[in-house]
Amino acid sequence: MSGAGDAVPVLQVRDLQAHFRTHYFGVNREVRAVDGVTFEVNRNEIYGLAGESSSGKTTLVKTIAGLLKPPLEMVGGSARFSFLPGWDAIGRAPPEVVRAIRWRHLSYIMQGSMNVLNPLRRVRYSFRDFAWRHLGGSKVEFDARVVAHMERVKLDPSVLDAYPHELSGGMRQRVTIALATICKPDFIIADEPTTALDVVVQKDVLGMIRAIQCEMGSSILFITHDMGVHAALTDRLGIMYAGRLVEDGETPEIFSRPLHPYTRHLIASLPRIGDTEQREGLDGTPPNLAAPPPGCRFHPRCPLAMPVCTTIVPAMVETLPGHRVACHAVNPGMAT
Amino acid sequence: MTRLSAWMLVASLLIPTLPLSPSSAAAQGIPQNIPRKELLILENPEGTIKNAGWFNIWAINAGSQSNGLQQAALDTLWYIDPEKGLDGAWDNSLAAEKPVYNAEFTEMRVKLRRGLFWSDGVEFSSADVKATVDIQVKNPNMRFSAVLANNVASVEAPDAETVIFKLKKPNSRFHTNFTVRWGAIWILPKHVFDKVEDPAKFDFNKPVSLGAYTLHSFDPDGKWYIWQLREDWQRSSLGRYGKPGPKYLAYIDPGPPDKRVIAQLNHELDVIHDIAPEGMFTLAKQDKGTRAWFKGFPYGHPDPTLPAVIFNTQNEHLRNRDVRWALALMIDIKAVTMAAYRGAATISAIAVPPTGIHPEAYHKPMEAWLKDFEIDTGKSKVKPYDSTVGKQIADMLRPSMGDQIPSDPAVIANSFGLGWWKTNVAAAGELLTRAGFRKQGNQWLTPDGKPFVVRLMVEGDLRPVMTRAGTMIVQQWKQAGIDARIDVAQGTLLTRRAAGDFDAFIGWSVETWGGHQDLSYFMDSWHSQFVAEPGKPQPLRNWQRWTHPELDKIIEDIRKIDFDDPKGVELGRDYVKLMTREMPIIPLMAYNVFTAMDQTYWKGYPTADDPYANPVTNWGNSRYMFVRLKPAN
Amino acid sequence: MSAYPAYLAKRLAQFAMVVFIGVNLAFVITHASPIDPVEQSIAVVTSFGSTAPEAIAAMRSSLQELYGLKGTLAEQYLTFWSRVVRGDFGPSLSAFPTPVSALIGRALPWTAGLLIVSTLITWVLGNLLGGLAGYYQRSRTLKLMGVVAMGVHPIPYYIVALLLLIVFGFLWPVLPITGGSAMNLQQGWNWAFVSSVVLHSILPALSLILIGLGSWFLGMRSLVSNIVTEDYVVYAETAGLDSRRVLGSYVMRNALAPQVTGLAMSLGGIFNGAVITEKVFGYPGVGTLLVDAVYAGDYGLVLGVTTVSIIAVSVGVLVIDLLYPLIDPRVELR
Amino acid sequence: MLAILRDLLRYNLEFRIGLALVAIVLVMAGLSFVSPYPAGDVFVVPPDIPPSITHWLGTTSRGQDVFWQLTLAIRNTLGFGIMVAVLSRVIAIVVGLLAGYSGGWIDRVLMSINDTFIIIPLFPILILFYFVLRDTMSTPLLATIMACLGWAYDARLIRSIALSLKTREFTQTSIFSGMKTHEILAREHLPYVLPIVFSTTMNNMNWSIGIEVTLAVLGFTDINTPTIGGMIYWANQHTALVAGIWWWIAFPVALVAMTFVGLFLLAVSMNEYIDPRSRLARMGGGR
Repeated sequence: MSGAGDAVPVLQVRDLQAHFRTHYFGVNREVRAVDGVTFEVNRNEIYGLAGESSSGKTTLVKTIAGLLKPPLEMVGGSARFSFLPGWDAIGRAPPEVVRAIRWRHLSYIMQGSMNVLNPLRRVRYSFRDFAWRHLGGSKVEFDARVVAHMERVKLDPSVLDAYPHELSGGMRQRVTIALATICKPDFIIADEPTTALDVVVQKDVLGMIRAIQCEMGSSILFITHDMGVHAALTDRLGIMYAGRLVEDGETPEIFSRPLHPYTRHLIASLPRIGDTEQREGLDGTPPNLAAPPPGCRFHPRCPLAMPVCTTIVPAMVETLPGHRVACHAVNPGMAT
Repeated sequence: MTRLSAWMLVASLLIPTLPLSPSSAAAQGIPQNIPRKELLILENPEGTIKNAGWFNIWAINAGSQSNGLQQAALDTLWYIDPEKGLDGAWDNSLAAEKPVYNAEFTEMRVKLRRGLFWSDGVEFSSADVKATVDIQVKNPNMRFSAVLANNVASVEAPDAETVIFKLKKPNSRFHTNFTVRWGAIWILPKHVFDKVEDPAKFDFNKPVSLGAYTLHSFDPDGKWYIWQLREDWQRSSLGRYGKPGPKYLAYIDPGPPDKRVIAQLNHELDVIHDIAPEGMFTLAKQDKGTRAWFKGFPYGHPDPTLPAVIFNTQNEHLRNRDVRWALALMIDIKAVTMAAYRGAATISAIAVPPTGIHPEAYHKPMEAWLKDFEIDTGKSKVKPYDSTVGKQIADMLRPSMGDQIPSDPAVIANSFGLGWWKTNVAAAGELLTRAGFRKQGNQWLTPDGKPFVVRLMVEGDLRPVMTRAGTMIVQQWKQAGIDARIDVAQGTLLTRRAAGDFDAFIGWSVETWGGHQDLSYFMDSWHSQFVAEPGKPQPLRNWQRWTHPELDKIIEDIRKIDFDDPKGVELGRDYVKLMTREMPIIPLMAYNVFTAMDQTYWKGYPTADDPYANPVTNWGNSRYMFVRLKPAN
Repeated sequence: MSAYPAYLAKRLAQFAMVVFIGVNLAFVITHASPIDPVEQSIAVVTSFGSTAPEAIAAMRSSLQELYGLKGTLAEQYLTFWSRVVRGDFGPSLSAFPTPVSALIGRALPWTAGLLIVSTLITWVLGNLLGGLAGYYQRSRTLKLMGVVAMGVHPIPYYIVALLLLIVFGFLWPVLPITGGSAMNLQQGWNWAFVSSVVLHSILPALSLILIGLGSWFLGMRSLVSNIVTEDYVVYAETAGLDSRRVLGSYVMRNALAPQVTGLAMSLGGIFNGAVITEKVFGYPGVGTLLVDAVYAGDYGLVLGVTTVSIIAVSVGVLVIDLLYPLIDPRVELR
Repeated sequence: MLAILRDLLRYNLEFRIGLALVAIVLVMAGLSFVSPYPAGDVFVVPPDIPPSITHWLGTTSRGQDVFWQLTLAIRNTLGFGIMVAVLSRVIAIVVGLLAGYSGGWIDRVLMSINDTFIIIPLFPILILFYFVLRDTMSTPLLATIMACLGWAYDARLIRSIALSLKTREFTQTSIFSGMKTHEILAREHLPYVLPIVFSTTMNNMNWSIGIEVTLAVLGFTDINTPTIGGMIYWANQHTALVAGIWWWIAFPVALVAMTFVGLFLLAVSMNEYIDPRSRLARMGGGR
């Protein structure tokens, strides 16, 4: 199952930086939403990205997918896809090249999926808009293909003629998954696809994502703040804090041997059956990215904080095979 | 995107101008499909006619009259021109000669012309005249029913060319009902109306014409009417004077004054009925082809009509002569003529228009009497008349208008008038005090202690010049301590005037023939027998609702003498003296109408140099213009 | 779609409400009037001569009935309604004896034509340009148009019409400045007449368009700049849809729904503008009719035009409301 | 509120332009108090003089100085606009808060009436009023009538704010603490509503001034009181345009256009500041 051994990763992210730049009411603001992130996603694997809200997960995947709009800007680094040779980021490739790739090779299941379908467009037309140009064929052939695909995600074809507001939340989410997978893309970015769903539906949808991924051999970059979901679904896992990746590795490895204090906190806060004692909380709030704390950004909240943490940014170091972490306490003396 | 936006911008700019390109070169404002050289375009001062397809002029309040109907298509027994006329002011039109009364003025015998035909080929005869009377007497809701029913006992047509009117009571002026000044009782086609069940509800569309023209086409929305010269124009009464010049006449609604000026500058409107003085000055300056009645200042044609401040003499305070005189003495007429006409007016202190032959008959002979005229205010005796006011106006204008202003006293008297009342606020105060008013601060209070309010009603932009005169007078009254207000009534002026719903208004109740010294035209209706009670509608003309035993006597005396009897002038002067003493209206000036005539396509318009007719387009007389007009090239 | 009947009922109720309040307003205003329309009318008629007392008495009685001034207030009220329902406002006094309804019937097509065409052009053009401006926020041309729209939009109809009149009638006289068509043309579906009508309607339409354009432009621009941040738009962009398709089917299409509601809401205001514009350009529509009726003191005509225009505008709103589900299927959300 | 104004002044170009325009207009209006000529009088100066040193904006054909006439006209016109705005604001706030807060059938009835007033073409109704009232139609009366007709848009806006306020916690607290409805509305909700009221005031003034100008030009108002519309009315009476007295029309039109654009820009910029959605959009979408 694990694709760690494949020669070429589908996605290689190197030192990626993306900033909000605003100029409003005379004040210049620069928010370093993504600040030097490096990781890889391999073929046929689900890479999970975890972290609190506003930790920059969404900005990161938007940057990777080349979806930034002013005032968000990609400032530095690269994010290479194997299916887009010759360009170090989608955002830097010419529009016609990008258009050819989107949905064919790279699709997206978005955060807040409830609202991603045009409320004034029947589902059928969304499929046509999104996929027809890639799949080709006559309208009848295409429609037949859509119907077949709908059945795969356990949706009645009549849904095609419905408006989004006539569907339940779970059905809508399934429609978006069907939409994202109909072209059998190489890479799917799934940003909190199950967050708004209730637990039973969530489980159902997660199972479906896994099944389709297996069937198509795609890679998925899966984002959620829910560590439970990561544990159940992902192959490898990256932990983000305040715009930086602080740890990544194979999911079971992370869960069994979390190295970064923040990761430990995230895992520790997972409820477990038979819990009796009160979980220990984390003081403070995530930092303001317009004026982040110097050094390790986690230090104001870190139980292990040392003087060095307040001045020097810790480097991401492969501490164990396939398991990287950025922490002075774990890797003394390593700085970027 | 830049390309797209540029394209959008160009498109958005082009879309509105798209239909412009094919026809922008063509003239917009003239009737299509008619050679301009054969067409005379005149203003219909009634504007847009709401019930355009109604031509039954004998029904009450119906349709347009100044759309060419009464100028080009209708005819009646006689015409009196306000000016000299083609062949004298008096013109026998359908009648072959002047009316012949019996000695008691209870019977009028009319001899008609023969060989005149309606446009549908039926010959005009005495039966038509008889039908005109009979039908209207029978249908009391028709326009001239009341006057005919009051006067006519019976009408007989012993033969095709004779009509005999038997009158209910002596009336030496009965023929004036069939004599066109502005309009008159028009003769209707018996053979058409005989077939009509209810003549008051008949639209007479398309009209059968007795004039030289017949209806060619008209706008159902009422903006234009086009008349075409009859093939058999010789069989109309106008035929006596030769072939009319224009083959087509268009009576159009050219819009408000500035649009009229623009239209004439574009040579799309040959005759403007009337514009504000400023518009006239502009035309004179910018269009070499434009000609007005006078070649230069003051341009306008003086209608035989007397704009005045007309009091409602049934008003509690205004019934008092002293109050009316006080208000008159507060007026500075020089400022009023400046405000109204920019000085281009002919003032008149007496209640007769200073136009036509009237100055010779009334103004000049009465000058001596006016100079001696005295008012006793109770505290002092004043001689209010200032015979130099006309000259003062000319002197006042000379610095700015230069040579246009005459310096010959005789010419000044003709164009600016003679004298007027000297402003005398002190005497006015004494008169008001005698009437029981008192002054508190600068505010006059009525005898019952309330501020003395006088609302002066004007028509607004329907008659700009009168509105301007009214505003000036209100300002002067205000400065003298009267709580005066201007009251813009627009079109409701007519109804409010009739209903007596006003304190005072600017308008006229004195209208004369101009070309004839007789005053009965307006004065007959001033008899106390016609005055309505307060709140009830007042019949025509005595809008001031004023009665006086002396006036009734004058009127009754006039009824007993012949139209041309020189004694009429004597009675007229008695009337002037009475009016001056009583001041039920404050006479202001002649109604100068700025009729602008464009000579680009037509020449031969009536002017002060060749005063054969009144050029004003809504008068029935202006038909005489058609036979004198010749193509300019 | 199951919500449609409920929606329909709601809209019809609103329509009835508008007509009810409007007609009541007309009734109350005219009955609170210090002038007596009957005496005013009689004055008009008799000022031309006829003073036969029996005739006046008969006329007074029939006019009282005509104006619903007979009987108790309740009876008058019912009479008034029955006249409104029959569309019978009696004869016009200034165009006696033509019925008011005939005059309105003649003027209404002019106004309706001018209004419908210019409103459609305004709405489509304003929304198109505003949509583009909201979507392509960096375009200088569109930014400039925004500034122009902001400058022109708040100026009242009269001023804009007057300026157009000065420019195209006086400084650069290329367009007809008065009337509805050239003179001496047969009214009908022939090229000469129709093209003349179009030509004559340019200036009145242009003044309506210039002002209206601004509000649709600004409205659409702000709607679109909000909609582009909506998930479904971002998602469609993410999917690599052609930007024209995104703009058309996702952004503009979705911004249309509130703009259609806006159109319904602003019909009354647009009608106000038409009244003024018609008067300035001497256009033979109900606006000119109304103002002329006031000048002429024609009671029945003023009342008739007011009532009919209230009903006509409400019908326009109702039509838009009934078409609205075609644009937005989520009627129950409204 | 002052801080908002300061921020707007410092950072918002539209607000600055709007404020400058309105300031010019206000200064003009203020100057009317020191006018050397009596306000309503005609022929106090030589007529038809083009703009010059002695008469900055020329004189009219009625012998009035255009500049001083204009100061009074704009004062009366603004005064009229403010009168209508204040009166209609009172109605709009009462109706809006009441409907939003009460909900249920009160809300439905009020909003139904409200929508009616939005839909009904008001101009013919105003003309009907003029027609029956004629010269008894004074400026305050006209202002009152227009206020009674022109509150609907804003009442709807205020209602939507009140609706959202109603669900907030502090409202519930107030209810539990035993405050009466009118107290809650006046003390708790009004402060939230006031900023939006302020910005709609500008638009309402534009609307009422526009109608006043139009009515005046048609001769449907008291022509004794000099207003912008009244000036144009008199200029039309003297065919000023074709007579070349362009300054008689151009300056009133320019000044009233300045007023409109100024008030509109103020409204737009205030609105933008108040509306969190557009503010957010400027700050960067929030995501």
